[in-house]
Amino acid sequence: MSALQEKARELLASAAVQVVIGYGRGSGGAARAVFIREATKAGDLVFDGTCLQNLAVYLMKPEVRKLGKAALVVRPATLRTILQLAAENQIAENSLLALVPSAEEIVLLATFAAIEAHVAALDSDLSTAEKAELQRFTALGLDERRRFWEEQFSRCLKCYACRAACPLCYCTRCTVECNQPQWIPVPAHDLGNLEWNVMRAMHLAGRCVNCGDCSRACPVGIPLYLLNQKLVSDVFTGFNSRSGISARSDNALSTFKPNDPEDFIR
Amino acid sequence: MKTGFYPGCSMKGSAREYSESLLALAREIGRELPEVPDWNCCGATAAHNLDRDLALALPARILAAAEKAGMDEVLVPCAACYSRLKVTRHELLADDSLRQRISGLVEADYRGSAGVLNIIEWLGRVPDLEKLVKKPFQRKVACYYGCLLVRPAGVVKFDRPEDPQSMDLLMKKIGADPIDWAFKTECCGAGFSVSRTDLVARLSGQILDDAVSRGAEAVVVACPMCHLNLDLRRPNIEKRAGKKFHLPVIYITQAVGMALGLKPKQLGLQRHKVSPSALLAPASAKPPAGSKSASGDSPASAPLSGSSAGAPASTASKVN
Amino acid sequence: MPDFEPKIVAFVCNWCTYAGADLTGTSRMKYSPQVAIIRFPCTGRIDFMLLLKAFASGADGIIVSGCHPNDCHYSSGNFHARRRWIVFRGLLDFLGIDVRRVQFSWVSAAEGAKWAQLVNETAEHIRGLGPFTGYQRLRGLGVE
Amino acid sequence: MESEKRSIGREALAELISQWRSAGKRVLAPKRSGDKVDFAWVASLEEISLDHVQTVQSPKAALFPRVEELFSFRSADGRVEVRERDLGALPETVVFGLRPCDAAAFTALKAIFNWDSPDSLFSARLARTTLVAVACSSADEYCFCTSVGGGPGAIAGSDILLTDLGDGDFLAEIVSEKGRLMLQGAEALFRPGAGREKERCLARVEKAFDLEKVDPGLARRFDDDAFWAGQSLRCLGCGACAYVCPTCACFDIQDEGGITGKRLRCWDSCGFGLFTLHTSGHNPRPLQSQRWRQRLMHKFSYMPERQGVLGCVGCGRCSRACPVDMNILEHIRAIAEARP
Amino acid sequence: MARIGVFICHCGENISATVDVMKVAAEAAKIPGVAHSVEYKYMCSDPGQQLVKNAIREKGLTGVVVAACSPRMHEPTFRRACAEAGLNPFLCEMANIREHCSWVHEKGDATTDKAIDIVRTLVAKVKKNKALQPIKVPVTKVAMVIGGGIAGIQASLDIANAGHQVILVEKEPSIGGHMSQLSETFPTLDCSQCILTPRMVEVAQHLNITLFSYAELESLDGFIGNFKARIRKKARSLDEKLCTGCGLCTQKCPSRRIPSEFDAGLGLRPAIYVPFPQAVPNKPVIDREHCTYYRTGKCRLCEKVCPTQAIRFDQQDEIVEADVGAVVLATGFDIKHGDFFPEYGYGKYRDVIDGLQFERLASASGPTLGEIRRPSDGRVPETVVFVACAGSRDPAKGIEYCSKICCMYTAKHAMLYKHKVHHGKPYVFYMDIRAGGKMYEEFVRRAMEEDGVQYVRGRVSRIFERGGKLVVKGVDTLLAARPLEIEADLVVLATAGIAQPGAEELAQKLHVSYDAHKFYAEAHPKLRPVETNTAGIFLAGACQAPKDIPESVAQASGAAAKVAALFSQSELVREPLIAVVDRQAPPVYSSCVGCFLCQSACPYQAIEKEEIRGRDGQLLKTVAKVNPGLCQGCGTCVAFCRTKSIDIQGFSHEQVHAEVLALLNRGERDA
Repeated sequence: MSALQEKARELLASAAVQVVIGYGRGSGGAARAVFIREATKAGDLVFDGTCLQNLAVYLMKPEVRKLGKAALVVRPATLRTILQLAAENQIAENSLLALVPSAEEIVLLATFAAIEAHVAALDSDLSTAEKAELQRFTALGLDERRRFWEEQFSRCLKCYACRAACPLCYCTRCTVECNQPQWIPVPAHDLGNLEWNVMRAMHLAGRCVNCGDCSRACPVGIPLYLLNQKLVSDVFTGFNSRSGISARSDNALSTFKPNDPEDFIR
Repeated sequence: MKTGFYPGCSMKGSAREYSESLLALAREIGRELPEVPDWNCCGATAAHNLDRDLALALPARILAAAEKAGMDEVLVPCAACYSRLKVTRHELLADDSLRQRISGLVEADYRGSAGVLNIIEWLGRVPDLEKLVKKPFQRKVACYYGCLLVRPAGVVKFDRPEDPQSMDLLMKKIGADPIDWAFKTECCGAGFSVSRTDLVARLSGQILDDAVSRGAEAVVVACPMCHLNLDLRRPNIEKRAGKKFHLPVIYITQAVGMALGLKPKQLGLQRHKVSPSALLAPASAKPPAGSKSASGDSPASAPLSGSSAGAPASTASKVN
Repeated sequence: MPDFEPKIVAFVCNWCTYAGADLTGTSRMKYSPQVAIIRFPCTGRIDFMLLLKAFASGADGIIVSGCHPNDCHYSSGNFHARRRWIVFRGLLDFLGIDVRRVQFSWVSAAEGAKWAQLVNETAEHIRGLGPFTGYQRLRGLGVE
Repeated sequence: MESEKRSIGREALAELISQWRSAGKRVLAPKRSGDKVDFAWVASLEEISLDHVQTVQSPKAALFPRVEELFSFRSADGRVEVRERDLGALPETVVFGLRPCDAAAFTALKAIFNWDSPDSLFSARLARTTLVAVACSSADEYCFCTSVGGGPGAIAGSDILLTDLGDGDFLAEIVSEKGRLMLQGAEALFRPGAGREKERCLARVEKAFDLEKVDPGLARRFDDDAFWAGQSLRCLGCGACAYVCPTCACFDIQDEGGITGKRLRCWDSCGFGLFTLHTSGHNPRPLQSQRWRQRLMHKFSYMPERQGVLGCVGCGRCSRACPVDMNILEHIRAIAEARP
Repeated sequence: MARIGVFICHCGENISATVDVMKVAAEAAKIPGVAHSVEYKYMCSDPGQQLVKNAIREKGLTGVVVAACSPRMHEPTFRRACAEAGLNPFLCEMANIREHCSWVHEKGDATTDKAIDIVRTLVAKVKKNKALQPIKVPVTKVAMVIGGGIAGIQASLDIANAGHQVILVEKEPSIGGHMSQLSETFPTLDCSQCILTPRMVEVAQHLNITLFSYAELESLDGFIGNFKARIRKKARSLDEKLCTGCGLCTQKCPSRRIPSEFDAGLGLRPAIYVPFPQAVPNKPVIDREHCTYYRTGKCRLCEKVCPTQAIRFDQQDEIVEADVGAVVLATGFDIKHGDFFPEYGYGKYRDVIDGLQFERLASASGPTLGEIRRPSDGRVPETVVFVACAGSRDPAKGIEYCSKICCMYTAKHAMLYKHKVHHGKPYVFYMDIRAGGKMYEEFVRRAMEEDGVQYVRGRVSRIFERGGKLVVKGVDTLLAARPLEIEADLVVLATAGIAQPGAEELAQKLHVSYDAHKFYAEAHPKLRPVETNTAGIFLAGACQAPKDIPESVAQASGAAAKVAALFSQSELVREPLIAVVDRQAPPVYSSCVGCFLCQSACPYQAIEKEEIRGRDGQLLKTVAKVNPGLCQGCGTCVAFCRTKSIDIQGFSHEQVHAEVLALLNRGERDA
């Protein structure tokens, strides 16, 4: 019984939480989300390299919320997601506990302030590898980039797995489902796919915490993380603002500074 | 935090005692002051009247050398050098293209990382100076700041330009009693010392006259040029004023040095025109001869009710 | 492409640039008829998706203009707009869409001459870039 | 009746494909890019991948494309003029390298598109399409074709079924009339073949559950909400499973354009939250558990009942594509094995 | 199906000169939904407007597009015409084919085509227009005036005389402000008490004015016409109804040596005091900081001597709630104090005083009963130096503006000194004399010529005390910049006029913007000087910038006029071009997901949170709601909302989307 399972059993037994959302054995040798509601089942919890999904997405699902107070097994990106959701008034502080699984002993974060302190100690910036790939991509010529994305978006099915997997895409009626006026074409033709992907990236600007779940969820493997990481780095270099580090921060795009750069404006 | 030391021409020449007392003091309090390697003239007041590039290049070269030697800041005891280095750093940090051009002129990459420190700031940093005092310097002193130490206020940003208090505070720490007088930053005649000594005699005379009239036993300065006019030009002053001023003029480093028990020889006290020997004798209780204590602003009983003017609500005072 | 006449749509704010364009009219200054104006209460009201719709509907170039900073009738609409433009331009360029086809500017109610000059220069600039085939070609693709 | 057996070598196969291309036929076949293999329009055998277990998407796009124009229209002076699709102009298509389960899936699609009023566009495409399948030489834990009436070497649905004999040759079983027609066109490329060792070259796929028990299991579980909620708690309601599934055929109709425009048909999925939203705001299936139940009920209960054909061919694509690992095999087995 | 009328104007020949109006009318008729398309020479003329009205009635039009000049010119005209014909005015739009087309392009097909494009754009927009009703917001016809100085008094009286209720809130125990501290006032030298006290009494006795003295604004919520104010009545430790103002307590109070704020620190007052004899209300207040009872628990002498037992030691602050429709800010100014001028010895030498203190010396009710005497030794000063611009017009001291009134009151001070000390020698150090008001220049000229005030044009560099005298070192720039020293007995500094100490906190309570010096910001410096950017809040007096009494009174009457205009209608009518958040039937209630990122995008704090509860009271959703009173219709939130849940009437998503598609489609190209 690992430290994680022991802590889960203890939380469930003492009814401190009604459900522990963690990772369990899945098919194909990988882990998947699991919802433990009885203390005896705590043994199902695992934590290894295959536990990648950002479980904060389940905090936004009505069926999961109905289960009551949840303890969530978190990775750094999950914590940033919780803070961003808090900043957008979507989750209440007393509705969750964060279980940070580490080798020695489990860290339990019960308040947003504790989470903020924990996240502040981590590096929330893009990794050097991510920055390098972004740099390599932006160095390509304009036409080269256009052809790359046209080919990628031509394969998009508009199955919206990227939207479903993203914890910050919690809007019950997304702009895509708005038909008066029909902002984004419903069919998955090339123009519709381009407009959908531009809209998705823009609506995550200043909000995305770079957890990578959208790219993992895409059945046809479109590198969506490139779009989001581009905007994460633009928002940071342009406005020195980073999402997911405070439960009270304003969104970078709904605020401004009088001296924002405007060299491109005549 | 590595602090360098820029002596400049006067500390090696007419103000040798300022340098001796400074280095003695530094040794006493265990602070080493490495000189800026291969330092050159700071251009003083002459440079910026003749050629702006020259006025900026000279200090830039000094500061670049200091930065190359890994110094985080440079102590500049002489007020004129301090003013030139401070103005140069201010202007070059404000205009990057100018900084690059001047760096090119002096063939050294000047970054602007090293700060510029004056003697009062340096002394102010000595932790609990009071504890190091062996022989409290119990004298009534007139702290004289001169001009370049506090002006131009926008650039120098040191103490209050019109009514500075930092030297007074330091003097209180070593047991002295700084008088409240109005000539702290009045002009001493500065560069006219040679060409218009008559002006220096009048201006410096007024300063000394006010200090004496307020019972000062010594004038404390932090600038070689002030010292030169108030001390070396004393004969001209006294000839013009028609009376003697038995008022010695010493450097702040010498005053602090004496309080810390250093010997006069170490502080170069023998080099002054007006001998400071009176200060070496044990502090006599009676105020020195030749000066009546002015009414000053001690709150004598005033027929008029009301407290000190200006502040509406403050301590109560007698009403008629 | 000298003989190609570009189609350019201008999204402008009512209080400054629209009034500036009115002044261009009352001063009888001439500018290219290839630019037509759509009125918004403020640049803060201009949604980035409208720019996509314009390109999708065949526009070759877009002008987006409003009040100078601190002139905004609603005090901060243009500041918010500017920040969105910064992010949106970055994204378009990243996707290989030529951001030179979108000209942002501040034109006050008194700058009639600047509006005429802006329109003429933008029209000339877009004429140089030629029709926006890269985008319009997408319209038919992906339909069996 | 027994299908004719032939054998064909790799070079002959390449020649056969280039013959199709030069005859103006489109060829849809699996193509590898990066770590994923997916159907794409190919020009020659080299582009085709044969060493994969299964493609990401199914080949249904050949007959039921992602986006399809039904007709175009133009309105002028108050009248609207409609221009129908010229069905004759539809291209001849060969779907090559699909698996036996995919071939079987087209039978299910045919059943849906001809359920009450036959879909002329779908039927026209089907008439012009030939299915040249390749039997499975390898499988993974997601495959369960044998549990739903199929098999790694099943011939049902294919026009020609090739089996890689491992020695560079392929056994070719000519299954349908279209298969024979294609054979006549290229008789020289084929050599007589016995096909004795076909079983040896096929993958092993154990039977995972008893199909007969599934329908009653579903009926028993139908209103056990806790059961469905438990199963679907992980599901996020995206459309990936429906879009990669060879037998899912739900579609949406969209008119695009103003004065002139087109009516387009495009894929839709019952997994979407708003799939069943009424204009009144009422949604008969508001919960994800109900939508998940609908997916299983439709494939394993409603289709067999109404169209006489199972809605699932056990290809495992939905489980492989699911972002949260909703494994349909696991869930169906749980339903089949549940106590009565 | 829409039935839209299109009316193409020739505008004489301003349009028809370069645009083929016939073709435009013909092309417009072909647009689906257009039921009537005509052209006419002068659409804005009466016959032109009649064309529109008749077409609406005869053809039952559901929308009108007038293709003519800029909507900024005649949109109101045509919308009124439509309203008269029974069509909702917001179903009428203007297509600008003059300023934006015919005037700026050469004659030719391209120009006509562009005109057709513009008409098609606006027709597409009108199809999506909705009938809108003007927003009616109720107006509470009660005004709150904050600040009881001359500006606040004047504003209160004007509003009250216009027949409306006024609540006057004054921070000090009595109204009167700085003016009550003055001796005489320029340029007429009439005594401030004589012209001010009657107005103060008028305020106290006015039936429409409720005076809250010794009270401050605690908070203000709501919006124009519907403010909810909470006023903190500070405890006077006294029952105002019982107290007759006899003053016995103030005479008997033993602790009497407290510097009087009213006398600017020169005089003293007891712990229970009335600021000045003519105070309104003439009721004392206990200064709890200096009262022996509050410090030690003993004494209570005032309670014993009070004939009507009015003293209430246990009295607490009281919060009074009031609904008000408009607020006038008249909180006045202050002058710079403290060690602001160490080089002048201000705050160090007792005989270096500021202008307000000189006023108290010169005032008959002052500590010296009007005699000019030195605060240090009480002697009558032989030589007085007045220093103008002490802090004003001095960027190094951080105050670069001119305080406007000091030149005048310095001349007055010098004149008063000469009238009281005939042999006295007054000097005034000045840079430029600013005497721009009526009879102002003559007043200063009189001080110079008749009263022999010695004006020295130059700055004072330093003042220091020597031999019982104050040596003023300055320069006379008109006499070859000769430095000079004057040995003065008294120095009066005309220190800078600055904002009230609490100005910033008050501004934040009212969401009113202020400048770098904490003076309140007017809506427009030239055209809207008495309004602020916050609707319903007006400005009067020196709180907006230093100004003299005539200007403060004029501004007060201006602000009162604005309030009276606001209260003239029973309801506030506003253009309905504001944002609205989506609302739907249960169980969805709204597409808004309550992220509230729009709140920080709104410059007018017009977006509020609305809790949606089920019948059992359980909270279902918290969604955004726009306050129609505050929203000005900028649309910043609309373009920002991710779920398109908030839309703006008049420029809705459907309207602008239709415009973009219509402008570019020209019909023949498929989308």
